[in-house]
Amino acid sequence: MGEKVLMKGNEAIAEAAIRAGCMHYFGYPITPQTEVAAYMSKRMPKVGGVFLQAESEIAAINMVIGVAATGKRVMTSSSSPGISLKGEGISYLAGCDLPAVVVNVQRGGPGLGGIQPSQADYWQTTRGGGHGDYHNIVLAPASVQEMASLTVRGFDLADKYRMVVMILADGTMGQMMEPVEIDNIEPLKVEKPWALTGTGMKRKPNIVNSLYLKPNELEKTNFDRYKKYTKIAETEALAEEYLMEDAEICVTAFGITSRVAKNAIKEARAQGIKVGMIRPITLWPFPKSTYMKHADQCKAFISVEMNMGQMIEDVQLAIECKKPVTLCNRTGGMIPKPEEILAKIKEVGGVK
Amino acid sequence: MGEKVLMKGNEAIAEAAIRAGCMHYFGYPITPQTEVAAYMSKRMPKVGGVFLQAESEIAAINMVIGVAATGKRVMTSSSSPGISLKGEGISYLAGCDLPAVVVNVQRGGPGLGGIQPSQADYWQTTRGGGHGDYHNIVLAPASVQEMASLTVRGFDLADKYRMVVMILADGTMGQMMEPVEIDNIEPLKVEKPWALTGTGMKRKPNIVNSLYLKPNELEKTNFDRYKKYTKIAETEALAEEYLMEDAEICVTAFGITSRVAKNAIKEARAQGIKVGMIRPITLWPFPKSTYMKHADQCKAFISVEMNMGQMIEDVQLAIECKKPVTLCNRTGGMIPKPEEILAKIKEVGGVK
Amino acid sequence: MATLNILYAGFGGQGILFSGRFLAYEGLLLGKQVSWLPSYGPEMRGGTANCSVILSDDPIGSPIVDKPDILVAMNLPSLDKYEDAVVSGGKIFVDSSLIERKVKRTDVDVYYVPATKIASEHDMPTLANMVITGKLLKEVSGLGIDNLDEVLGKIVSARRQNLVEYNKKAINVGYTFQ
Amino acid sequence: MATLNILYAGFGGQGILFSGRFLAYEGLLLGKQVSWLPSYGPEMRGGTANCSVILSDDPIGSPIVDKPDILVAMNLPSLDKYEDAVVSGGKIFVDSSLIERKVKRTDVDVYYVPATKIASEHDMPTLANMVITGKLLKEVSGLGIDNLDEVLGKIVSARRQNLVEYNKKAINVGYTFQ
Amino acid sequence: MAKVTFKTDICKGCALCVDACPKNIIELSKTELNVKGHHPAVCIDMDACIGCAACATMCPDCVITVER
Amino acid sequence: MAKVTFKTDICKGCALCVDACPKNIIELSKTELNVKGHHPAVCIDMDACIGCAACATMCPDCVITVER
Amino acid sequence: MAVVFSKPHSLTDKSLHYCPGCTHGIIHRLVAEVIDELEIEGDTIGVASVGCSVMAYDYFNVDFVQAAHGRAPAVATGVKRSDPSKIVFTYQGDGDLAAIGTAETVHAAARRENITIIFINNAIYGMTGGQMAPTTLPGMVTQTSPYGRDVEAVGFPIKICELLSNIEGATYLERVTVNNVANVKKAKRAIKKAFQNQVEGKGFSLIEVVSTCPTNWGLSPQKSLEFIETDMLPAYPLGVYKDITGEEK
Amino acid sequence: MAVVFSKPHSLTDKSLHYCPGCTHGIIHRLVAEVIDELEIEGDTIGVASVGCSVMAYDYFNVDFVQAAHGRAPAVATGVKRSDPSKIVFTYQGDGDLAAIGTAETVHAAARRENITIIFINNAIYGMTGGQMAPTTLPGMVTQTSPYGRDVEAVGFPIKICELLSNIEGATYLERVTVNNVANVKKAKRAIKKAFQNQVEGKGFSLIEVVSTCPTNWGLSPQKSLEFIETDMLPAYPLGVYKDITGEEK
Ligand SMILES: Cc1ncc(C[n+]2csc(CCOP(=O)(O)OP(=O)(O)O)c2C)c(N)n1
Ligand SMILES: Cc1ncc(C[n+]2csc(CCOP(=O)(O)OP(=O)(O)O)c2C)c(N)n1
Ligand code: SF4
Ligand code: SF4
Ligand code: SF4
Ligand code: SF4
Ligand code: SF4
Ligand code: SF4
Ligand SMILES: [Mg+2]
Ligand SMILES: [Mg+2]
Repeated sequence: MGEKVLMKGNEAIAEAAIRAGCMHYFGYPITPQTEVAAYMSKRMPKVGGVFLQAESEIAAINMVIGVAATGKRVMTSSSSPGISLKGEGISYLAGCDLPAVVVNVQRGGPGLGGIQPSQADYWQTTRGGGHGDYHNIVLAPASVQEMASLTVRGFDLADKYRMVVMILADGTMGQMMEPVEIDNIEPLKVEKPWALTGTGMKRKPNIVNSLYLKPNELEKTNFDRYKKYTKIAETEALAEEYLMEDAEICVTAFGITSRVAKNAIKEARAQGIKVGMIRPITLWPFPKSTYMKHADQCKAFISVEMNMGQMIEDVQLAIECKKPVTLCNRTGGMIPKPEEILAKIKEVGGVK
Repeated sequence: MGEKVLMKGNEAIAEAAIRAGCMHYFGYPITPQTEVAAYMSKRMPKVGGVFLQAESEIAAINMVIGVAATGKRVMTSSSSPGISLKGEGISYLAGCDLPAVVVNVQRGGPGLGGIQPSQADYWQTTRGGGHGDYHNIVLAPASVQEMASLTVRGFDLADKYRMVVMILADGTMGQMMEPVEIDNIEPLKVEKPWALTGTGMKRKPNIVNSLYLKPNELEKTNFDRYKKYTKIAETEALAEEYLMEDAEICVTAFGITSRVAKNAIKEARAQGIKVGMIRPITLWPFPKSTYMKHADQCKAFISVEMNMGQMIEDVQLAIECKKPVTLCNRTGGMIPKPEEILAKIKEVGGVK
Repeated sequence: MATLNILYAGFGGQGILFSGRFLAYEGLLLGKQVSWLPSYGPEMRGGTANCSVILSDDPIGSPIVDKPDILVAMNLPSLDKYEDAVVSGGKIFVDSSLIERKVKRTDVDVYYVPATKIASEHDMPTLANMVITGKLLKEVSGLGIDNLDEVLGKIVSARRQNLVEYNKKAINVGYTFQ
Repeated sequence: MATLNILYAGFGGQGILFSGRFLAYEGLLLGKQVSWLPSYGPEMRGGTANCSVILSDDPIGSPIVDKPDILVAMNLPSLDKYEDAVVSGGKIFVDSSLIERKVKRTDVDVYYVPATKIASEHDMPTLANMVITGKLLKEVSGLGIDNLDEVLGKIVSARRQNLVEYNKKAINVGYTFQ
Repeated sequence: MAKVTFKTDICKGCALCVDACPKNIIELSKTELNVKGHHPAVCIDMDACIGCAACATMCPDCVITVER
Repeated sequence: MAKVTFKTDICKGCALCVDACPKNIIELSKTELNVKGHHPAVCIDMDACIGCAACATMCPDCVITVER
Repeated sequence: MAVVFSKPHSLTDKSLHYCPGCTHGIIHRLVAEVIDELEIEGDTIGVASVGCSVMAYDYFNVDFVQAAHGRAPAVATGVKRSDPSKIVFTYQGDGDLAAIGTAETVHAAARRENITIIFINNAIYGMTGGQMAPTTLPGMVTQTSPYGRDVEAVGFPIKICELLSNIEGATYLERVTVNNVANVKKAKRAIKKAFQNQVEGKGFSLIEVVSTCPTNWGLSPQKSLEFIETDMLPAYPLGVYKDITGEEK
Repeated sequence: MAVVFSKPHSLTDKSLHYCPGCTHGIIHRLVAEVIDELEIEGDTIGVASVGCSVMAYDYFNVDFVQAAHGRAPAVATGVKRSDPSKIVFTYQGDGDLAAIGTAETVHAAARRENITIIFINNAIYGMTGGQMAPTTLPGMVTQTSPYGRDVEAVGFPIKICELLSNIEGATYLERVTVNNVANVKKAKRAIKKAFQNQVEGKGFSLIEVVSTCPTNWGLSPQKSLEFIETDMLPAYPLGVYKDITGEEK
């Protein structure tokens, strides 16, 4: 493209996926992410790709498994209740070491909840959701541009590490428009000798499988997978630091809340309060070292979340409980206002 | 009963549920918990209750929702992959404030994994699984007797707080037999004016629902629910302390691993090492204060888990990272041996 | 214009989101940072709709406009709801053909435009939104009608390019409305 | 007998789990703490089966018997697998009609019982497990055959009480086998 | 003699009643706008009404009461 | 002239071949026990074999090869 | 003068949130009329599904539970098994019942669950803004079939009454519509029978109502009723697809 | 002398883990023979399901993916859509396909997904130890129907071929069995046709094979074959339930 165009976050994800070489998309309608499927349904036939509306979220994630098993790039997207239904499938993808990108444009929960933006699936996304020992790489975009660029990155990481990458967005990120530039992308080329392509009678059959009836073998695959996770934790964690050089108070937030927090921080700085922000871009691996780096310098941390306080635990663990971490939250589809965050900054900073 | 009988853990759960007044059970076969359903299918017709094998785990949890909505006690059980499929339904139960007991007799994961015992659904159970902000009360039995007694307690807690209680067991707990005494139980009587019983044209309709299109209303229900959670965290946390009076090293483990750990601790004590154990019985609420009480006294903690290290984070948070917490784990269906735990105790204790 | 926070509010079906996109593209062409955020809901037809648009010289933090510099009120409930939120010194554009009452605030500039009526009179009943937007382009410094073709070309879908002219006309009518 | 760790091992279908339950109930009646843990797997038919039984005066920690005081080996793979695990001074019971080799360990007591053969000869071919269990009851101090009726009454299902006598007979044959 | 009454406030102006009336005596008001912003249905010739309730049968919003 | 060969090691002694053989020339060995602990099928009268492959057709375990 | 037509008692006074002319409203009223006439209001428990009718609980004067998308038959099974003396019905759209809820529908029928299902076939996902449903007609343009439903690529419409008619457990299956006065009356008779069956313990009844979605069809309410006649009914013929209520049980 | 019968090439040398006399083994062999005969071994991708045949990937000499319980048709859809030139088949039990997988089965058929499904109906959940399946016969005792399947309480058997025959998308549906030599041969012809259809791009083919579970039926292998004749076939009549391969496409 080169040129900047205005796009909804949901559309940016879809377009970026196609640019990244994802020629297969399976989904099931749900607000607030329907535009992903709508966009795919228009574009895929034009580029020779496959858009298929599945009969359910469960069918969709299992179709994803099918394509991933053949070694091609594939994506599905949904919103909170639909992601819950994909839990088993995501666990299978992990157990089969299959690469795939799964998008969650979160809405308020639990249950049917509401359709307004939320970040209440943080735990679900970073701590399983599905059963068993595994991790997904979790990317949290905070702009429409990042909706695109992290989607592209997601596909590369998925292929590189043979695992699920989740894009954890929220209704606001999905619905808002911003200028976005989707470069002509060179997708990472990863050899996939394990892929199911038919033996052609030339090699032994490839098997994609997560069943190990012998527990020692299952344990070994888990141990091996965790070695990979450890490596990822060391190399792939990403965070943005904003005005952190001299910060005494560290606000931390991801996605839409990080943008609201920026407004509050600007205002606080204007009032002379030394506050900055760490914005985790990867929620798993959590960018612990970025926090640790500032644990001594800062006297307090504030975790701004659109949920009842989920990331806060990761922050506490990252700084090894060295400093107090305070929660500043709204939930159920409510978005915190800059004033609320500012008030919390002042409260924590002891400023009247 | 009064008399002790030998029962499998799975059967003890089923019998205890019936004794607790649970007259409706819905399930779907999966190893290693099939005995729950098998037992129910034999007994329910005799006691005038309902056993129904659902077409899937998803159908089962939604049948549970139906019965729970009418105010009656109801249970379902499954094992790891099946529990993943229930994620959406459990989130709905939470969002509708419905009481129910859900049993997870864990097996190795991720994916199809294996059928040997595991504790790798700790995160899934204590941190959502389903979408949105909510908690389940999570009970972790460590004997067949507790499989029974915690099931009974589970029904009472579920009714008292209008929420899901999960029994988090593992294949070993489900399959082993021990003597068990199931007293003649007086189930807690809880009024359920919210239950769907037909208006009889005498009252306004009752509505069981988790949808709130106005985010401020959804937020309010979440805030209110978290007030309840806070109260539960203060009053319902349970842990067993074993030789902790003078312990310098604290082993912590739940379920089957706590039993293996006891062997190791006995041996270590015999060798003069001051080691004890905290066994959380409620995994949510996590018995933080029990840990905190010993955080100064102990120089190190060892979390023994049959997974890749999940509870360890709760331990770290509980002691506010005051002391190192070391992981001693097996996974994928492997059970740690007492020797392995003993070796870790010695290592941590600096004993040769 | 360091940052311009604009809030469009009215009924669904009044073209609120389209006008917002128009302004956002206008900003883009002017080299601004821009963001556009709709309210979305299950009542996609009828019910209220509003749209936050921010044009700024700096990177945009929150895309949500709580305190608009500019409010475009296309029905009474919207005016009732947002009048007090407008910043002191801000501007309120009122479709006076649908809203009978006057704005109570005295610390803001108010422009009454009978946009719906004007649009009907000009035989483009669905373009009241663009009429009032025309007025906005006139009154807000830094904006203007210099690049209408380009902006409209972007936001009107390829199959409906014939609508470009209508929109231009509506904007011009609003722009010149006194 | 502070604690007795017993491991039964053999083919599926040899009644391994039943014998284990018998011993567990025996322990229960003797006022012991008891636990019983089967190996479970998808090969419910054929394949190997084993069963950990613990009888103890103290609360039982792990129900898994890694280091048996008593091993009952009902086929060769089981003897091969577990022989070395038996504690020094422990006891190994071998079904010598199915296992031809001798136990190599010299620090344990070994009892060779041609249980399968004996059972066949007594026209109860499926009860080799109880024959060898009879021998075990004889040789392990603290156990015995005093309350066979009660124990068997518990573990034989109501509809099959006729089997009680068969089992008693098998146990007795084993008990008296020299 | 028959009578139809409209709960005008909740009418959505869908005109299904208009089409249903065999007597063609229902119209959407061209002038009136109800609180929901719809032009509500009105009966323009009550005397012709035969109380057949066709209008009410087709009304999705229970706007119409018919008396006879 | 026909011949059947059994991969005795993998025979499970299910006897489906026994029933299938029109010539009744297959039996489960009463003496032999294979590594899996089963009494394997054996042909007791190879000369009578007509090579019809009924046995092999019914064998779930591909134990039997038939030549003719 | 007597009132010959007014809002049934089993409907609340809340005004419906449906789009102008959407026939969901007519069907709600029919169900309520039947509940009135059978005098079961105090004994009825409704199960709302996820779709435009998600808030059905606001409109009926009976106890209600809101079920997860597609799972209403399972929830209804729980409710009914808890108290078989209650009259339990679900109200489900075609996305809900014929896509994600296929298994729950088929198995409730197979169990001959003594419940009543009101199935609204409007050939589209209404609430989420008009995506293709399993029942979308071949060639029909929707948000996710922008070039028209291509049966070669995405398959053929699922016809629920036809499908379920081969299930032994199903008791009574009828397809009706509400596009004119006569059909509304027939629809009501069918719905009444479906509830009556439950009262009499006859088992699983499902009424498929061919309905409209003016908003997402992009047609006026009147044109939508015509579309039923011209396009929907040829694909979804009205009639009784199964009825074993006459048989010995 | 020439070899007239031996293990097909598409089967590996691993010995099957099935119980003695279980007809899963015969059906595996038939599938492999067909793959051999159609010379598609190098192009075939199998989808294993969760059931006794979960480890089918060990036995076939072709690429394989192991699907979650009930989801094999969805996984197969992904595989096939990724590369339509491959021949994709699923091998599923009755618990897998007719219970938890109902929606995936129905919708793969409705889509006329160009895949082949081998459906093993043994009227029971074999792998988990013999629970009631949707296909369990009325009165049949299983672990979860200890007093015999009571159709009043738990419903009637689901007959997959009959059910799917009303789905427009379904191309070819046949029910076969393997209880004697003649039937084995017929079963093979059906399976061959089901694969051949896919090769020719004709769409969705499903072969239901009435099979045994000696272990959980509590019958000897031979008695199990008899039980097919006496009890299973009356409930599950053999035959072609749908075949539009002759029609214009
Ligand atoms: C698990 C889940 N998936 C998807 C959705 C989103 N969703 C809400 S309504 C709906 C479709 C409803 O269509 P239909 O059942 O046909 O009802 P209609 O609106 O047409 O009456 C969907 C997919 C959801 N809420 N939950
Ligand atoms: C989600 C999930 N639910 C349940 C199971 C347990 N499970 C394994 S096999 C099986 C039944 C298989 O029966 P069937 O499909 O009839 O195959 P068969 O064993 O009879 O060949 C079940 C329920 C599982 N693995 N995953
Ligand atoms: S009752 Fe009949 S005649 Fe009267 S207005 Fe209604 S439709 Fe027309
Ligand atoms: S049918 Fe009802 S809602 Fe529609 S216009 Fe007539 S009265 Fe109004
Ligand atoms: S080939 Fe025919 S005759 Fe020969 S052994 Fe086999 S079944 Fe009998
Ligand atoms: S059919 Fe095959 S496995 Fe069975 S007995 Fe004969 S040769 Fe052995
Ligand atoms: S979207 Fe369609 S189905 Fe939903 S209320 Fe509007 S018209 Fe009715
Ligand atoms: S359990 Fe049944 S279906 Fe499974 S292998 Fe054994 S006999 Fe076959
Ligand atoms: Mg619909
Ligand atoms: Mg089966």
